[in-house]
Amino acid sequence: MTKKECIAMLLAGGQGSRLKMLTKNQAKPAVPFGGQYRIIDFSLSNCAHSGIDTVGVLTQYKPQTLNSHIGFGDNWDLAGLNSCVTILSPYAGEAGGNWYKGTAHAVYENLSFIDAYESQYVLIISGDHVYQMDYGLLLKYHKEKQAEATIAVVEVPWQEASRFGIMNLGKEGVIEEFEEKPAFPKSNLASMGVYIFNKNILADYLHADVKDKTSVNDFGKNIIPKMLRDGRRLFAYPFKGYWRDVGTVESYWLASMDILDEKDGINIFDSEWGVYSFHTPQPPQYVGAAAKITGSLIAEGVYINGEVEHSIVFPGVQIHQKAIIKDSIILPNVRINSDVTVNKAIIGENTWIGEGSVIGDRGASKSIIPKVTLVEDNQQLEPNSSWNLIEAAGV
Amino acid sequence: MTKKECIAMLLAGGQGSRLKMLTKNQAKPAVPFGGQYRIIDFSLSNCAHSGIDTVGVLTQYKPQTLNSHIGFGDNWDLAGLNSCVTILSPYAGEAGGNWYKGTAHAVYENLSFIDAYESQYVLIISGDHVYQMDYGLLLKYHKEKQAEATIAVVEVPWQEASRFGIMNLGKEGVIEEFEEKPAFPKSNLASMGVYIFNKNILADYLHADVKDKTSVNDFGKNIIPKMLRDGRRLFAYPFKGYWRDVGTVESYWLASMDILDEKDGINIFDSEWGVYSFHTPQPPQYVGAAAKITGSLIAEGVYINGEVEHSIVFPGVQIHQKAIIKDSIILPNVRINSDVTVNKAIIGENTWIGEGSVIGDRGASKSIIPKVTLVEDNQQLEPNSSWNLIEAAGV
Amino acid sequence: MMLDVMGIIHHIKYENCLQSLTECRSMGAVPFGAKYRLIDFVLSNMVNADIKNVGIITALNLRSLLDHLGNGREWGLDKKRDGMFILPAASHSLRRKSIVDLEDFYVNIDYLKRSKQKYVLIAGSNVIYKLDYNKVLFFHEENNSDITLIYKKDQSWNVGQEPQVFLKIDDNQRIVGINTKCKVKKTDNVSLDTYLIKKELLLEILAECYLQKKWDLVKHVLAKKLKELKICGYHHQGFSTVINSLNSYYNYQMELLLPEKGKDLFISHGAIYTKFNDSPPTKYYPGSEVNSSLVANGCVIAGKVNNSVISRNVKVEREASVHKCVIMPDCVIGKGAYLEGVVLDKNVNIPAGTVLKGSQHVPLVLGKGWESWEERAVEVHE
Amino acid sequence: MMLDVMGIIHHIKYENCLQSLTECRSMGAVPFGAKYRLIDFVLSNMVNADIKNVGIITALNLRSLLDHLGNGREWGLDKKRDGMFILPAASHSLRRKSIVDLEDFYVNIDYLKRSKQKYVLIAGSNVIYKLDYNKVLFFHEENNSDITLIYKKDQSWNVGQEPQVFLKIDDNQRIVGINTKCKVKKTDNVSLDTYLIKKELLLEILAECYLQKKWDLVKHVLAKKLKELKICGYHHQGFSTVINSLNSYYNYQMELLLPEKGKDLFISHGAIYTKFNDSPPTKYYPGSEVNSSLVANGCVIAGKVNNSVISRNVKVEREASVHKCVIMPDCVIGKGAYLEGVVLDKNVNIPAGTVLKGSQHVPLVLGKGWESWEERAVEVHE
Repeated sequence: MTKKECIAMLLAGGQGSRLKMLTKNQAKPAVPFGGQYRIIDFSLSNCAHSGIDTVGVLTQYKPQTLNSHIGFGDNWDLAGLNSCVTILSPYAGEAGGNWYKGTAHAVYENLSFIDAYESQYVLIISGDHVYQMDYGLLLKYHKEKQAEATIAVVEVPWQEASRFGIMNLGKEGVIEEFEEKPAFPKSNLASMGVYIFNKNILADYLHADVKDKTSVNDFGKNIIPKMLRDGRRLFAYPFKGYWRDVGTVESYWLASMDILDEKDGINIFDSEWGVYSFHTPQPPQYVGAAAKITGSLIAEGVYINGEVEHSIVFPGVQIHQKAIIKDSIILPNVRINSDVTVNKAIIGENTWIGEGSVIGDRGASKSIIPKVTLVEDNQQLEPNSSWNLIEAAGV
Repeated sequence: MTKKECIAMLLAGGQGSRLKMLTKNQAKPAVPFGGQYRIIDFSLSNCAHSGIDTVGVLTQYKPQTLNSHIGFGDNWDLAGLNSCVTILSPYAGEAGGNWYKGTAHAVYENLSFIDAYESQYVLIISGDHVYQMDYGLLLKYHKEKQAEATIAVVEVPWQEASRFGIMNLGKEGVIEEFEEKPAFPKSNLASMGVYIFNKNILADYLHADVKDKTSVNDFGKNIIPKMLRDGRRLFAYPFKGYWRDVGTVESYWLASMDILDEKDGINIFDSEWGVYSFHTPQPPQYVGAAAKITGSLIAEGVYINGEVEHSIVFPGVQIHQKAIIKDSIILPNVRINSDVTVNKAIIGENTWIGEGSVIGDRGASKSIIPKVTLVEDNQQLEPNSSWNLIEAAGV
Repeated sequence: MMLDVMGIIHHIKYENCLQSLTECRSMGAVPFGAKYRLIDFVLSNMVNADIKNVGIITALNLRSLLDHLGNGREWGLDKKRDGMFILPAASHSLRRKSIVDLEDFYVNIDYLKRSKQKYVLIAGSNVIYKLDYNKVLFFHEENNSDITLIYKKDQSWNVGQEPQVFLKIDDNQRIVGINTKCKVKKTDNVSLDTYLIKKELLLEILAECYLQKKWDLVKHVLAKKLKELKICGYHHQGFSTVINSLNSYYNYQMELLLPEKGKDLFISHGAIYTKFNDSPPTKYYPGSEVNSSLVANGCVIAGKVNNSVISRNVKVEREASVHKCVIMPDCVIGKGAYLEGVVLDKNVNIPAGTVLKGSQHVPLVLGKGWESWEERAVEVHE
Repeated sequence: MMLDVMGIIHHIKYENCLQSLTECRSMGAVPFGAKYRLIDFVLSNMVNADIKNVGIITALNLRSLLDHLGNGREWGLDKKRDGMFILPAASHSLRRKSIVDLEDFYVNIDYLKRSKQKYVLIAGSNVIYKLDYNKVLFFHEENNSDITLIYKKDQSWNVGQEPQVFLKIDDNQRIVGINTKCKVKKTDNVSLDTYLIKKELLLEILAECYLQKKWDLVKHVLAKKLKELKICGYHHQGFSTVINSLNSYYNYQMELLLPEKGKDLFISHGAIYTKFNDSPPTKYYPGSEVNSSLVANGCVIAGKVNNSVISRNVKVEREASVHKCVIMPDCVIGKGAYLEGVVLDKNVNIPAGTVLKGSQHVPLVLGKGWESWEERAVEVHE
């Protein structure tokens, strides 16, 4: 193995059950996002652009889609002479095998992988966040501060701060306190779940953590608090860009709309920081004589002859005449027949919607808390069906 | 997924503990063999030459070496537009995950993989056998016989028949009886652990097998006997070539010597049926002024200035002046210093043997049952060490 | 399963027929259909028929073609046994206007001999159709044919257009006449420049050509051996053409804007493979109006587009209007510009307010890159 | 980390200097060192120094080179950003004997401009050494050099040998004289045809060359600008050479048979990457005698081999004897044949009992394939 200064461990093992039916057949990082990507593409592309070319992807829950999507990372320029993406799923040794109990335990089980690269620093990232970030700057900051661990933080709105892990800082970015979901937050700097550790210190803490029977083996809940208690040099790196954890159906819909609206500078059209992915071959999109498309993101392999407004349409979708799609996300290979109305909804892969159906509220409710209707993958909706958020498994 | 008539499921999950130290760090199919291969290369190359281009590899025990060796099967010409090798390790679903309990259970857990290709036939093979076989002929035979399952069999010497699973045949190759390691074998046709099943029947039996609490979920011990009891159409396909299960240190050594001697037609020089593999870049071998090499198989990246007789030498090995190697197998990156004698031994990867050491019997014992000395991976043998089969963990 | 057929994509010798579009690229590398290159169609047909061994004859200006093809991975042809082979042409001269130049085959005779397949399927890099070659092989064997040509019935033929090969075919699908002169007839059997032949026979023909130093497959071999050999025609009914003039290049893309024709070429009978690209989905801004158009990924459209073929990463700014155009990758149509009947080569930047119009059947072609545009600006402004 | 350097492997114009070995292949594709092609050495040095963007200028006869390079995967250069680029030469003429023809760079000026790296490392495809270019970059920056040339001290130079470039260097490593004429002097500084230069400066030089229509980097630029620019020499001490004659091709391979020289080239400072090959390990039969030789995979040796370089899949039959030879892939040396001082091109089959001897310093070269051998049989038999 060639020696690497810093390698990344990408956590992609979770089910993400709050995304409901979107994770029925695949792990959360594999959920389609942004018109032609999967959520994990953002983290992998960040690695590629940051010069982190060796990535271990920790998988456990229904990893098949992820495995075939990622491969060796060729499509992210991460496969080379001395670099590649390696899928690290649970394995058996002489004494049997262990399922990953938590994020920290997953990394613990693969310490030998990290050792093989003799890397001094380990970057821990997650496969279910949407952001464009240069980890190289984070590493530079970590080295400048001579930190033992550095946690990337981002400002969140004060009224939402109590939903996050909040960092309270001392001078020069030193972390003094970490509060998980505080009722009365003292700061609005939330942990992004992006960490750099000095490798030796990380290994020590992971070994200790596995022996601690009370631990749930989680970076945020166990490792970081323990390091703080021990008075380790922990620093917060302030990230200024767009960052979202798309953990729920609502936040998935909101983040999708943010991509569409290029909110806060998140931009898949950035020529220097493009998002890489793996696609199957698709013909060009065909926009029919009766089509009307405005304010939308439309992938290849799409046939549109209806009306699409402020929506995201994935490959292989057909939208027929007089159908009206608004504020919605149409996942791959959906067929929307004529005279269908879809409003503020997410339509799952391969679903077929019979003509005249109405999905979501008929009226465009402009309430602050969005009410999103979710239709599962692989459904057949009879013509003239009606399906709104109330039936949609109580979102 | 493109439809496939027949896909292969390659069993590569076992530890192979009878191979002792050779499987300390990797599964048995990943053990180096034949000068530059790993054992699994034979099965994968058979698939490539037989036109079976879609292979699921079932791994569980220390799969890291296998994973990076196999990749998507590019090096076996098995990765293409609609084909690839897929590593299938245990995974978790909503209700947690299951380790593979036996060969049949491993396939059961991946029935959805088989379903995705809508294949009519499933070829079950093992990653730890050495043979060159056209599975296409087996499939043809299976179809001609309108069998529900076909088992490839090979003649073994009568005196060894009671070590194998023995097939007793009726007319035209119908299997009437299957006896696992019979004390008094009625035939010398041994099962090669190579099966073709009609997919639907296989699925039925796997579902039933998982519900049977008394089953150890093994093809040979449970599935085949059950099918015979049920009167299914089971046929034996007689394979005429060389076949070995390299399950023990002795059989590993013997099969290696067979490759060297091109015994019974096994031939890695066959231009139509070459063995594919994955290699790291190596310089050409350098044969020094004092070298004497006869009757041996020498890989690239080897430096030899000693005497090598009837032995197999893997990449990166150095054999210095006046060292004498006979009837031995030297695994990758071993350094044998000057004046060392190695006789009928297997030297594990990265081992360093100090000058003047003696490995194995000094005299060349020509007994029928070979006594093979095994030196582990990653050892440092002091100069003038003596190491023979008695110390070698009681082979 | 066409494992017993190898493919040869031949290099046409009248590349200059696409004028500036082939000035700095091979015919096969000319963009077509919003996201493809011409060669993608024949190559995809071959791999969709499970042909595993494809030789591609190349001449000068092959950089963009080689860039595009890479090691054949996108077509599943990056193989140890067989795969994709880039073959040299016998000569780089464009003067000889052979329809299929067998001298190119002769210089690659070792490759032909070494290949294990029984049949050779020969097609030009500029042939556009979707066709299951298995059916052609079946036809070939059913008819005991020595050589099978694929043809279409063409009703749109006009005198004075590009050169074509016309076939006279009897009721048994045997070709009884070959004509390479333009004709007045409205409906005719037009060769689609695709030939299936046993390799052994091809090698015999090559030996004969070598002796006679006459190398044109159509004129010197087929036309002269109609009696000696059984040469049959396979009628292809789907959308199909040979791109050999600016006219055909433009008009056949306009035809593809009819949904059923586009579907026939792009979707039926297997995917068309092309070089992998990472462009994001196409963005439609509020106020955009797009109709009856093919659009590739990575475009940003704020203006009006209709009846046009829009390649990757094209920007159509506000109040710009694109009508009956073929726009190649990376072009920018500035605010308020009006384009009608225009073919824009890659990377052309149209300044705001520009008005450009081609005539009804002859598109206006603007060359590659900003500099070319600058040079030509005076000529093309109205 | 040389991420700020791009590589250009240039195409030498006197390819015919290797006679029949370069008749049907580019210089870079000539087999060397039992399992490599000449271009592998420079290319591996570049990727070992983490150069991610390499342009390779090619001319005619590039099929075997393209086959060898594929999409650059074996060198880690199959990338979306940067990677390996096959560049056309300005002209295919072999008449102009430029040492580095900058016109080839000029026709690829868009690629140069588009590339993001600050420095350009230029090297010939026929340069053989193992060298950490990071050290050259460090030297270049330490010395505030405008252009750095890599050179060796050569003591084995003989008048009348192949053309070389000699450098006169002052105590500060600044080059103060360049001479391209043969000299009698025994020890001299010989250019290793490798140049490091800032891209901006290279672009300025190209603009100047374009105006003057003089394109030779060494003669028209370096030799004339020794005062105007700071041109320094970096002394490389390891095994190194420029292969530009049959003599050097043969003798440098013989030199590699000294274990310390082979180790320097093949093992020190990173691996040499080459096309992946599936040959089995080499088989030594009982009775074989092999000494002081480099042997690739896939050989079957039953006879006697010494002081030779044996490429892949070579068969040396019983009682055959190979002495001081360079044998390229897929040759067969028949039973009882005796070869001394011979270079066998690929795929030559030597019949049993044949005796072939080259003279002391001029090897006997037999061309590619059995047919060539048949034709030449009369000439070479003694």
